[in-house]
Amino acid sequence: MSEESIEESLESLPFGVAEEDRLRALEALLFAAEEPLSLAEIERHLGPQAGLAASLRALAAQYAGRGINLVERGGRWHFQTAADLAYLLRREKEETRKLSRAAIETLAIIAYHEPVSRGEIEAIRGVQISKGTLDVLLEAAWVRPAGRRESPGRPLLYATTPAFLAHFGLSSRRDLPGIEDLKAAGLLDPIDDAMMQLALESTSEDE
Amino acid sequence: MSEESIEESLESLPFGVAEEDRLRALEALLFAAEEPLSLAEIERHLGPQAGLAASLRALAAQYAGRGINLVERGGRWHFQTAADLAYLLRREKEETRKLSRAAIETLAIIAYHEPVSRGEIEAIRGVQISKGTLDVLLEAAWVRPAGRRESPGRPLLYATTPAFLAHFGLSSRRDLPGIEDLKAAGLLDPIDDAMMQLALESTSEDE
Amino acid sequence: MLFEPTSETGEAERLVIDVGGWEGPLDLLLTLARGQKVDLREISILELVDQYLNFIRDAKQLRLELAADYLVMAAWLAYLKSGLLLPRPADIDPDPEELALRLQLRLQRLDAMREGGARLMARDRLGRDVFLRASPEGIRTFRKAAWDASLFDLIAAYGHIRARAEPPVHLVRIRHVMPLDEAIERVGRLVGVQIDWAEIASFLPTEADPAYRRSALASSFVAALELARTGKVELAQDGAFAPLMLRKAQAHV
Repeated sequence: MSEESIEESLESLPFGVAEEDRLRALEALLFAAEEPLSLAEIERHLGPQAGLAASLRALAAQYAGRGINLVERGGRWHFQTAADLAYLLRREKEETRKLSRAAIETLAIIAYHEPVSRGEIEAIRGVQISKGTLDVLLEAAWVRPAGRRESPGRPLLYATTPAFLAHFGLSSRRDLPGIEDLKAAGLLDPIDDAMMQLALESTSEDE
Repeated sequence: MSEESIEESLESLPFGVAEEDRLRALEALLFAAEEPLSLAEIERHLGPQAGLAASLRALAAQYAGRGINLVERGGRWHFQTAADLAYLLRREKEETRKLSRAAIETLAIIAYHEPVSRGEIEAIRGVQISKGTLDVLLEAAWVRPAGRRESPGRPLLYATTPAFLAHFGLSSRRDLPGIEDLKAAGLLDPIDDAMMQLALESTSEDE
Repeated sequence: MLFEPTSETGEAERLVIDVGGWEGPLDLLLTLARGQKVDLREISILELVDQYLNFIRDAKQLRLELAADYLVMAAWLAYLKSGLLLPRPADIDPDPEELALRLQLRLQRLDAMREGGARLMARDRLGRDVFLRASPEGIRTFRKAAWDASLFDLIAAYGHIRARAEPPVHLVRIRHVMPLDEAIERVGRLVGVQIDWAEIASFLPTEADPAYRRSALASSFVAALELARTGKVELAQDGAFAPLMLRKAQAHV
């Protein structure tokens, strides 16, 4: 998207306009948006905004406790219904797809260790992963390829996406359940070679 | 976000439940709904509600003046962005782009020869013109269809528009310099070929 | 059945998975370790090894076909056990205690990821517990092209088309010249009425057009030479670039 759009947007929300007006504009924009919006995307529509993050937090505070909440997920903001009202809304919503145990574990490993290679995932799980497992996660757009590791074989790395954070209600990876404790216990340390070795000794029908 | 689950007592928001909870439920329901909801549809989700219409009006009052409004249309309720903010959601962004050489030549031929058919334009240019070239001129509103020629095939004719005259600062087509003027200005000299190439071909992805 | 079978089960381990629902030997080890009902950090590796080896033995007695990696793990664990139990030189590498610790860490890590996955799945998930608007209007930016073209561009383009469309015609201008025949006739005639020497310039027409005068001079000069050759005129010149003089041929005495 081109960036040279800023001139005329200033006229809409010039500096010094009442904060209330800005909150109204943010409300409308986030309400109508099809995707969660980053600060940059908001500014593309409203023009440069000083103190935008603070305004968003203020707006989120106004909605706290209401039936609709404003939340930040991976730097992007969106409205969603309050979690405690799920039972009212769920009945007509389709059931979310059930993930296989392998997919859930693989997703957790990627989320807690990212970026991580397939070999490392297999080392942690002690079993080869089938192609389908990663495909499911890629298709759900929760996981993305994230470059290659500069090591022998240059393995492809995987990491999570903003959609992953949004789906699981995480503002950032720091919100992953128990991540600080695991880090402190050394359980998120890089997978060492000995461990990889052990994993590679297992048979493979997958590759 | 982890208010675990729900007091089952809220199940269908019976009588006596705090009005605030009902408003929260209505908010969430109307926010997540695919379509505007009638009172009957709301009750299908929330259970029978005494004074539902009054609650909806109360909720609408809370949202009055905000960026999102709750409105009733034909007995159905829905949230929508405030009318005065519509311009934020649908904005036009002007992007200056250089007209392709094919487009400017086609425009010139139409201006000098109008009304003129596509076949005639091609005959004069000595090159076929792509559909996109005419589309660009039509979209820019410089050219309009101007009937058909009563000849075999009844080809569509093109002519220029008042917007064309306005853009190029002409009061009428008669203001266009004639062939003799062009000659005097050296614009018919074949020597200019290379220069024209430079001047016009900088943006010719058109053909 | 403890867990759903997954797509990862190869044909060879199918029976094992179907019986126990384990995904590989590490998964089996973790399940056995959990059975010790202590924190994984407190686990008895020796006991775990025995449990695993017993499981494999039982499975074999039941004629369950075990995937090769279960057997590889069994062999590795048997080696680990002997290393842990038997007296050994101090500098043996790798140190069995360290190997045991590593195994323990692996189990902890797998357990942590399993736990993390479960906790992720239990969160308020979008589309299951919390909902977005079903059909947001969307925010749009329409790009309207403001075409950049000047009147000069326009007329220059037209000039260019015309220049291209009309093939260049090379016209040779008809120049005003004095042909040689005419010069011979004229010089012969004029010399006839001339008694004395006269400069060639005096035979030229008086027209103003310098180009024509130049042409006439050239033609007259050639005419004079021709007339001299045929004995009709005499030529004289005092020196190089001096005026060329001519007169009617005199009767030779």
